[in-house]
Amino acid sequence: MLRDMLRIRVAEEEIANRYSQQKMRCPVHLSIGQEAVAVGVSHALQDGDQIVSTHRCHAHYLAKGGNLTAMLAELLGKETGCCGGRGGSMHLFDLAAGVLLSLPIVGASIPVGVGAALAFQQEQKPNVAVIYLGDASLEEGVYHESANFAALKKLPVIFVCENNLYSVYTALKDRQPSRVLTDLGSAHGLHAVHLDGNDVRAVNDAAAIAVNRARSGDGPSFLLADTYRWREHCGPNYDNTLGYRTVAEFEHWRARDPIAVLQRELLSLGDVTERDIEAMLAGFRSEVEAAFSAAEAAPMPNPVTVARGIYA
Amino acid sequence: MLRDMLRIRVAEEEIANRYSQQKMRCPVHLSIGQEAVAVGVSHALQDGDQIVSTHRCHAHYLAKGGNLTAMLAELLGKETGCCGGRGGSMHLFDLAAGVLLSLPIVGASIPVGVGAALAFQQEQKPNVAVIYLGDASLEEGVYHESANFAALKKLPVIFVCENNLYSVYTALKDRQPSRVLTDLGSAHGLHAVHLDGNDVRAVNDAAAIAVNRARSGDGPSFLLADTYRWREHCGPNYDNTLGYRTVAEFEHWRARDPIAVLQRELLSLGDVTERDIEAMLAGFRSEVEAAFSAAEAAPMPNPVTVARGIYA
Amino acid sequence: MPEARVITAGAAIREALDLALDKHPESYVMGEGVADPGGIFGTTTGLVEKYGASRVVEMPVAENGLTGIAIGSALMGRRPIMTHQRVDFALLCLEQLFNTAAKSHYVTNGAHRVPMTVRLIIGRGWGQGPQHSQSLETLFAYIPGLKVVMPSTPADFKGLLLGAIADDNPVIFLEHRWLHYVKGAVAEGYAAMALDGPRRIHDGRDVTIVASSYMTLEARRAAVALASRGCHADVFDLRMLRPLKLDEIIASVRRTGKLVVCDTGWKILGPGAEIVAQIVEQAFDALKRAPIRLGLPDHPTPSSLALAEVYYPDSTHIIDAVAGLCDLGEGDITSARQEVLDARKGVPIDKPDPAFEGPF
Amino acid sequence: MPEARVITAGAAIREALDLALDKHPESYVMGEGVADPGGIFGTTTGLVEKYGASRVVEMPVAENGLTGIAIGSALMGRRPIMTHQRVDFALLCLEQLFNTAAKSHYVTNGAHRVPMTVRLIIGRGWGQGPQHSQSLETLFAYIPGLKVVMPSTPADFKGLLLGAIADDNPVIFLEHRWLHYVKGAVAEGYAAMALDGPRRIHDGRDVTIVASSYMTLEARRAAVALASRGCHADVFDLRMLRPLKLDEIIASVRRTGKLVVCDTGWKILGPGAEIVAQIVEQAFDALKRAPIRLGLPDHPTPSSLALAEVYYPDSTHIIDAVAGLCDLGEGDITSARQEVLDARKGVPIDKPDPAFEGPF
Ligand SMILES: Cc1ncc(C[n+]2csc(CCOP(=O)(O)OP(=O)(O)O)c2C)c(N)n1
Ligand SMILES: Cc1ncc(C[n+]2csc(CCOP(=O)(O)OP(=O)(O)O)c2C)c(N)n1
Ligand SMILES: [Mg+2]
Ligand SMILES: [Mg+2]
Repeated sequence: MLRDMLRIRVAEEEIANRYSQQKMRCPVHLSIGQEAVAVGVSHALQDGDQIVSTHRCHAHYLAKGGNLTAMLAELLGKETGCCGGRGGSMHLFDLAAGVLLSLPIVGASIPVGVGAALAFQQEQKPNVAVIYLGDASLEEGVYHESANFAALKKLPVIFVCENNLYSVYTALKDRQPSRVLTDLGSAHGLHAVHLDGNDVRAVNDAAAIAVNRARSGDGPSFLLADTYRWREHCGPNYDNTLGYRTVAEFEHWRARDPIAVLQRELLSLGDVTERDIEAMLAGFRSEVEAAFSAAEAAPMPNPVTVARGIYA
Repeated sequence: MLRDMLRIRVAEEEIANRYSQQKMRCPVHLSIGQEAVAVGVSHALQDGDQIVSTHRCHAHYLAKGGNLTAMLAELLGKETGCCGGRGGSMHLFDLAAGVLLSLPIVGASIPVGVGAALAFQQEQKPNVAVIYLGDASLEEGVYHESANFAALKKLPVIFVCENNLYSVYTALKDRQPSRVLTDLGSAHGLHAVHLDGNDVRAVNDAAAIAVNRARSGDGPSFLLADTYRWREHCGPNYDNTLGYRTVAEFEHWRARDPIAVLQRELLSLGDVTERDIEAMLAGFRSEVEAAFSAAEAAPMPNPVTVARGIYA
Repeated sequence: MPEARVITAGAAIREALDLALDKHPESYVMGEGVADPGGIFGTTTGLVEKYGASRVVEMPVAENGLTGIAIGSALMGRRPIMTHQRVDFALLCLEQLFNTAAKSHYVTNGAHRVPMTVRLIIGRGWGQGPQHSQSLETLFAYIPGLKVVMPSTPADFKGLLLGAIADDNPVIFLEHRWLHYVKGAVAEGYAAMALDGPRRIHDGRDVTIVASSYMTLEARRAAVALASRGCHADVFDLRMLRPLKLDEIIASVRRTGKLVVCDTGWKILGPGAEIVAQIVEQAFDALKRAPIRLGLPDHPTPSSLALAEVYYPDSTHIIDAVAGLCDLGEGDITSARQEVLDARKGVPIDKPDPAFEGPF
Repeated sequence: MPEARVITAGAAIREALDLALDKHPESYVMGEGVADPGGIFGTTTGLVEKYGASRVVEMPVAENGLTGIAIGSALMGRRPIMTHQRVDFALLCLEQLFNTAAKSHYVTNGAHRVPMTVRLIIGRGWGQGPQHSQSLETLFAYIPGLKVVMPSTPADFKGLLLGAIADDNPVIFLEHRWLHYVKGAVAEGYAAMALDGPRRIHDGRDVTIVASSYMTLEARRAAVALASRGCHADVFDLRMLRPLKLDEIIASVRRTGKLVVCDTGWKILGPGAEIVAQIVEQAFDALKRAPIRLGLPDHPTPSSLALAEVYYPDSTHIIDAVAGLCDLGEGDITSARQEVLDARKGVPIDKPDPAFEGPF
């Protein structure tokens, strides 16, 4: 899991580094600081399981095995992007990897994930669908409609809510009353668990239980994972100077960097060495470098194709 | 409260009796059997308080003091109807009585009621808004969006959910998972209470508490009132032969007729006599008769006015 | 050739659903009321008994979420057939239909397909009022990526519904409630129709009339009355609003030089606007007179019978429009109007026209 | 006369909101981000500090519910000004807008009023892609009971927004994101404009051009280039899509006999379709050539710059359309096209055109 988190971190930091070159001409929503959720969940999944994601989809996509070059090419608007350049960073998907889709409208992918689970149930497949959602999407009615149906039909689906405390610049407390947030899961009859979203093992343990429940026909779960977005809502920069959140809060969460937390643990256990980590990082840096080179070398989509494929 | 329930019962039974005359040419959704909720709640309200209702709005409208003749005239499509014949039975409102509106789209009036409460709060008025909703509207996302905002802003609003176990012909258990239904209120931070919706005193007591909380700035409540619709979903007839519900279930609930329950109690306490009740009934029968006559005597709207009033 | 019987469009829908469920194991029906004793005005009756609750899925009252769920299942290879009892309820699920369903194929550069049909019923009559009788076809026809079908005959109800279900795109299938009662010859067995263009339903060289859905019946009635007075209309049943194929209609206008378009919904920004605009763009020189559009006036549906009576355009309005374009004599106009009025047999405007029972 | 300064349309919006909050004690602003450091692209910055959180209401991410809440408050006499950062998000609240807001006044026979403004921002550029750059004006313009405004100049942004807020009807106020940057003379102080019809922004007798929102800038640019080549266009900024008042435009077409309509959104079923249809109906004999409509092609907005480049029509397309109608010579066409291309100074199509900074 450390590997996967490091790989995502390296990829996203490189995106941030290069963003000012203005070659990636689309909005980007980085997951830096939130990698443990995607990785912890993905490690509980199997081939054939599906995930759906949101505007902030890079980590989910990569953790599930989405093609790195196709993702970067999509950000660069290239023909070889996963959407052939048509979607941009908020539409990542990878059919081979089980990344069904990502959607930029808050809440929109939630029912789609439930629909994937319905398909599994109808086809009596042993698979599970995972829905990544942000804390703000709990405010959207469509979450509740989806949760109700998932519970009603005992669908093999897991709602993974990443509570990073903000919707853009608006704090959770300015959008939702103060009460136990997991109640929004259990009120619908979902198996609801609250966990530390920066602890990849905790995430993985909870996900494994939820996956197991889903595969055994025990129905859907709701995992509430507390975490924190380090950079600005949209774009490559830090924005703590804006004043919508305090530097103290940011530092509190950065001290709980999910990667550092795991590294410390593994180092102290002797499961990895500093050198291993350096080697991993170096490996990922060159992988990302190579992926960027490939993506940048790829052609832009041919404008004559722009009107193709409106209908199947 | 007995008076009000009897009056509503008499009015609705007369609508049912006359419906086959085909003069009321619009869908009607009768509340017969559910009168205790509307009456119990209304008796906790004051002038200036507002209610919003659904397709099944007759009882709510009458209990809050809505004009009977204007209601019947609306069902008859007359110029003197509360909507001048434009709305029909699902659009009842009475500004003087504090019936803000009724809407035929499931869930649609819920946020409107919250909006009325927001207006009270913004204007620092001591009033309360009541939202009547059916069990099915809890499935609509808009309920949840509305409840979240009401709780966030501690608005003076009460969600009164009449759980009559059905949405048209579909049972609650086929639409929602089995779990505690009031959790859908408390998960949003609403003060949630479960009560016998056929016990008008219980309704009134709970409503009084909720109203008091709302007026004192303690925020919104959710009252879940169990009750039962006697007749078909839409129209004047009984439909137990259709098989979507059992005769036993119907008889169980009819034995718990909210009016009979209260009558028995008041009779045994000596608070009313059989003769009082007969007199009330007779009075309401002639009131309803007179209202029907007035409504039937009223002119149809003039067709040349049909395009007027699209814009204020 | 399978044999044709005379059945109602409602029965034709039910038959199509039955055949589709049988033919496409990945298909399923979902909607509020699909498995209840009403069976969506009888169009789904008996299907749950035959195919079970996992193929005929009763749903919570949650249009937006369930639309997204249907879409998700479609992306996974299922073939959902969703039903809403009124078009009006679908206003709740437009985000899913317009963003997720309509765009997935295009956005993923062809990787995703959304083989989904959405049946939407247009209410009319018996005081349905402002929020239970909207037609709203423009909303759907405006969105690239959707297909929009508006059948009028029982054979089309069956064939186009089968075609919609077999289609790998999201198809909006708009059913006018009153058309459910209309009877016509419908072939037995599975035979999906192509989701193609309009069909000529009456021949003539004097004027071109384009109608869709319910208005097709009014147009046919007008055309018959006009024909016996020497004015011959080329009448088209539009059938598909998106993609909109106007070649045949344009060819007709090139012959007639005159055009009347009859929309079932509001006239302003109705499909008629697009049709007139395209015809003007492509057959300007052939037009002898200004085309005429008919549609609902610019306000909500009033509930009262007295008001509904002046809300809905009918064959008399079509006769008037044609009369103006073709300079019919007063006598012919009066008698043609009388003929179509008589056909209605005095039935109030808030009940289905018994003379439209068919078969035609 | 209050003095006019040159400010951006974004600043004009902010000024209008400030004045409206001050003028109408019952008004309040609500939206996701209205009280945050971004302040809806700067259009609400500072307002929460001035008027407090109960007049400038940050909201949960729940478009449908909050729209209904705004409507409910409006029925009670409040005057909400809602904002969504993209038109696309408003797809979630169409049920409330179309059923409750648009119909309440009519249905209650005039008893209810919904004095509500909904600001919707049309995204464009920087790879916004399929779900963050839809224009969708047809959806709103189709619905009786709504008013639909699409301003293009800073003065109109201010005046029409004040007019919309003061209006007792639900008004949809569609702001093209790129227009926020445009500068122009804007009078100080409170001065609400009537929500009336189009405005002529360029004089000419050769051809009539009707444009709305962002396309007005492209049309003006084209008209200027054409004028110096002897082809004089009568250019109208449509301003209001509903109610649609075409008298002046029809009078213009009666003089010019030629018409080009430029939509900001999709061409099929865009406002241009209705405009062409009405003009054909009312000025058929005056038309010398088939009108031409410009608008977005029939597919979603692609994200990639390479594809967006061929998606958006601009002044070159308008020049081409006019050239065809007015039989311009090849040389004039080429040089006019070159002139407008040069004006863009090679700035990529996914960034606002610096030459459109104004003031015009
Ligand atoms: C329906 C809708 N409303 C508003 C937006 C604008 N928007 C984009 S991301 C976002 C914040 C979402 O917050 P959250 O769900 O917590 O996810 P996070 O960004 O924190 O990962 C908002 C409001 C949108 N894309 N869709
Ligand atoms: C959005 C929407 N979906 C469906 C309907 C059709 N419909 C009308 S009433 C009704 C049942 C509502 O049930 P409930 O809320 O429990 O109220 P009840 O009829 O039991 O009083 C339904 C589904 C509708 N009017 N609006
Ligand atoms: Mg968040
Ligand atoms: Mg019910």
